[in-house]
Amino acid sequence: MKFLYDFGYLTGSIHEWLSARMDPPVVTLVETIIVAVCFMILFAVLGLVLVYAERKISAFFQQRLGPMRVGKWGTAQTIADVIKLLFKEPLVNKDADKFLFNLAPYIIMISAFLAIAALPFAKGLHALDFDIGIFYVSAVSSLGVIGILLAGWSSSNKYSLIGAMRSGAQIISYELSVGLSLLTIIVLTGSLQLSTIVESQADGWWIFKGHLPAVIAFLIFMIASTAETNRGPFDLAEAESELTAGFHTEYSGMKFAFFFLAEFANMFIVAAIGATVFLGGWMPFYIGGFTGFNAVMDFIPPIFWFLGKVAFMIFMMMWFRWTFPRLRIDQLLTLEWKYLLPINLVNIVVMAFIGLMGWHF
Amino acid sequence: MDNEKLKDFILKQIPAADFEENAQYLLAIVPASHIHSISLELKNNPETRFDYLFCLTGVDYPDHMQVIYHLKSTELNHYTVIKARIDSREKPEIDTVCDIWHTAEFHEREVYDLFGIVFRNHPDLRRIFLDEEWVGYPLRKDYKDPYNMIEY
Amino acid sequence: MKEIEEQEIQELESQEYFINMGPQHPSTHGVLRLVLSLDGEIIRKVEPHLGYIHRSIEKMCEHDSYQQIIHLTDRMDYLSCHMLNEAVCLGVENGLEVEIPERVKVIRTIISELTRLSSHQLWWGVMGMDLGAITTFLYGFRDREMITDIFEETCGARLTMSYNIPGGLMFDIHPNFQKRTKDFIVHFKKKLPEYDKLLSDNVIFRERTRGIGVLSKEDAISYGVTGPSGRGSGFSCDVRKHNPYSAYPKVEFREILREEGDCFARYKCRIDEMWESLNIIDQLIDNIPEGDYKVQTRTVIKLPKGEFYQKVETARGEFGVYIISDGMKSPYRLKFRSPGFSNLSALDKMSRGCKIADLVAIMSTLDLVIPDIDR
Amino acid sequence: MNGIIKYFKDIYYGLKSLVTGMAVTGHYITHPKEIITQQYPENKDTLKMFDRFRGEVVLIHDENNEHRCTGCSACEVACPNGTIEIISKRVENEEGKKVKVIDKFVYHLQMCTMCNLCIPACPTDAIKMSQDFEHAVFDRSKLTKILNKPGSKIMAGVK
Repeated sequence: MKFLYDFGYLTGSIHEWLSARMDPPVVTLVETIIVAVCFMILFAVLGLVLVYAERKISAFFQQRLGPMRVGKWGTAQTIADVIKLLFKEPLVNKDADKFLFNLAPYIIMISAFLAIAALPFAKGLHALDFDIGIFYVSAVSSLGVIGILLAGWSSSNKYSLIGAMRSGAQIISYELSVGLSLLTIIVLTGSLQLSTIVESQADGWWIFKGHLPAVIAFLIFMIASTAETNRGPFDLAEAESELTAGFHTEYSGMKFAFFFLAEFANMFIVAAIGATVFLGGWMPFYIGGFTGFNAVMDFIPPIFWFLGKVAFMIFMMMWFRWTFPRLRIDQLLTLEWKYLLPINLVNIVVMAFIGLMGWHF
Repeated sequence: MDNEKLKDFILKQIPAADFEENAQYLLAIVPASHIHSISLELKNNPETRFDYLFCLTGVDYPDHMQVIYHLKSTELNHYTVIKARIDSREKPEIDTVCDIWHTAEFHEREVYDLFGIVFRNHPDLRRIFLDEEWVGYPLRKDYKDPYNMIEY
Repeated sequence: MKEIEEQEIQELESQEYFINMGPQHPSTHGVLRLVLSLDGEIIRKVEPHLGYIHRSIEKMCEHDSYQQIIHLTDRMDYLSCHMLNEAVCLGVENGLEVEIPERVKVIRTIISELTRLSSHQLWWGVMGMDLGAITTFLYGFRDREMITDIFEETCGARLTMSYNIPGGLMFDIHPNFQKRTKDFIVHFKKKLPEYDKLLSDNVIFRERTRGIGVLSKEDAISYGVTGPSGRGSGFSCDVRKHNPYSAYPKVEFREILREEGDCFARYKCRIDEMWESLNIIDQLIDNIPEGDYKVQTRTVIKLPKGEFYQKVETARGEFGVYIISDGMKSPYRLKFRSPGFSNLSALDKMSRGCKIADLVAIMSTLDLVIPDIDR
Repeated sequence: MNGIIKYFKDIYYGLKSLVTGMAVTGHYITHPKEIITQQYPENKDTLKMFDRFRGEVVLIHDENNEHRCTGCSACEVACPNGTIEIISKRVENEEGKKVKVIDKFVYHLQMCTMCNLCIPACPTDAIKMSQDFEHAVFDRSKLTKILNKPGSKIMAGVK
């Protein structure tokens, strides 16, 4: 069970085992394939778990039971749905630009894959550890909008086009807020490397160490990242009651499932970034002076700390989604440019001052 | 204004008006050609102020057609019913009142659709419920549809 | 050079395009088709196309006896079916000049108000859903469920009740009726503040509805916009006050009027109307007089020659039944003046210059029921 | 200055209203006892419809396979949709008189609107509304039912 606390043992032993049998380039290739397969499995599992979670959580918010038929407590419902989607006819609109139409779901999926590669899941479980990690993640995760724009543009459907344009305006503006709120913490860490950011929180999470500005930055991050994933009160690109299904109106079968899956994957990614930067990644929760309590916290493996924090963030996003009405496009932009951005800029200055004076813990 | 005064008022405008007795509201039957002028007068005259047209419908009688206007004044709180008599059943035509009461726009389209009464000067006189290709006017008494209607 | 630029600008500005909203669209609540002329997301013109569920009920009524007409009215505005039944019955009773017992009047009023409540609950849920808050839909239905249970027990059906017959009621009230209704009032008085917390006070909701789709009082009267939609514009049009029927003269209630005429005013009118409905039921539920639940009418009802106009206040506005009788067993002509039809005609006026998202909000606050419009 | 105060007031009240809304939904997720879902096919045994619920028209038969329908067609006349069709025949009774009895009481469920006009119209209380509501079938023709059971006859004394 040692590897649960440090995945370095596991990855190291695999590396040694492979190195003993193959040439170094082949080892790298095999390791790459192993990592890729792992991420694909992760993606599939994420999709299944998060879709089920969303259904159940939304059901409990709404005093329902949610899926109950397929499997115990409806646990196999998502699998049944995947099978259904696989068997569905992939319809393509007659006037659609076929190449772009088919390309769009893959672009969204690829952007999600790219982003998920750089996330630190636990100690030693980290596929790519750049020195520009956080910059990379926030850059790639916004590539998805190209997929949305392509989907909307190529479907030759006016609803799709409106949805895509809305989504473009939305993601470009909210990208700023996400970046700036992350920057607020980076002012204190002094590093863009995700592993360093996590290590810097060994004695306390930034949301606690950074005083009020960190809390404000966290709130803004929550709002902006919800908007960036096209969810909750910011689902203007889909806007079921206005644009039927927005940019993916014309998609069916597995291609639709890709959009659906990408939404949940993106949700996982932004939640993971938020957990890493604000909530200490896989670091346990410590209270200074309570040695016994801290030891118990240490006992919980880091991977569970990480997943727990991500689950908390995702739950909050679901809570938003199942409570609030949707914003209108001009209000969405007003919220960003008149409220979030100015507050964010002031917040950074305050945080920089705190960092300069060394007032943070 | 009570019914007697209203009666005098309408008679002053249209001496040819007929009145039906013992009805719920004051019921005036006027020739179709007068409908726009009397409507304008009823709406704008400070004594009547019929600003609310709450029902507009047509009726098909064997020898003539009627368009019936139910009017209320929201300020003075009195009612009247104006029935415009159209003598021709083959080519029924009447002036529109939708410049006076906006609600008439939809109601007149409905009457046109189901009775075939043409409203002159209506801004957008098309069928409202049925297809443009529909033949006949279903609410007329002589309308026959062997497929959809069961004769009793 | 400059001329060319100006020409280009003009060409760019005049790019209008059309969108078919419906007949299958999540927020047209049925089969309403709107053809929108859009400039970007801004609406230039809305043109409703009707008739997708036109069933020619008026023509059918010309062949049916007066008892048989009633079940057809259920199918028009199915959410306020009891009021429509009542309208026809009152019209026929007017024509027959029968005096109906007090008990019938009181029961009719209570059930009318329950129907109004259930209609407004559904509207509230759907309104939230149109604006993107899906949870409200379930909460609205949760509270509506209790009312439909009351209906099922007393009237025998949950939606299309046909509880009225000319001269009274189909059955007497069920022994559990009063208890269940009181339970419901207690339950709903607790839940109604939740509606405010979840939607009315929400900052996003307020931003979405305030100042949107403004309809002035003059326009409301001219377009014949009645019910809560008209009263949101300050048009005092409550038939229960102006032409009281059944037990309404005996009860005390406020006519909810607001001046703003925007979506929020219409929304608030309905929410306040729910409180008033609870208030009316509160006054009546313990005071149902003893007596017969119907007066015997002839099996074949023949109205005297003449015409009868009966208005009632449904959940959507003023509903009128205009019966022209020639003394036979079926009416010579029967016209239903449906509130939705007139309310819809003002949609174009209200939504010009708004965005697509606003159009959805405006339509929700008009509370359209398409069978009521198409008939 | 006022503008700045208003700006922060807007944010404060906005956030407050959002938190109030979340408190409502939060209440329900923490109180799973208030769930109102009825799991329909599973609760079939305990599910009881109200006595007055109008499911479909049935002809009441007693244990001797006898009904009370005289074939007077009052229900057929009362029905607005032509749902009920009564096909009667003339047979000789024990006294040798020819009397009218029903041959087939045809009920078109697909046309029935459950308006309940036929039940009070019946002079002999032969029909009633049953509480059965599961009417779905795979073939439309199965909706046309013959309500009198084969071999049934009219109860003695019913005129």
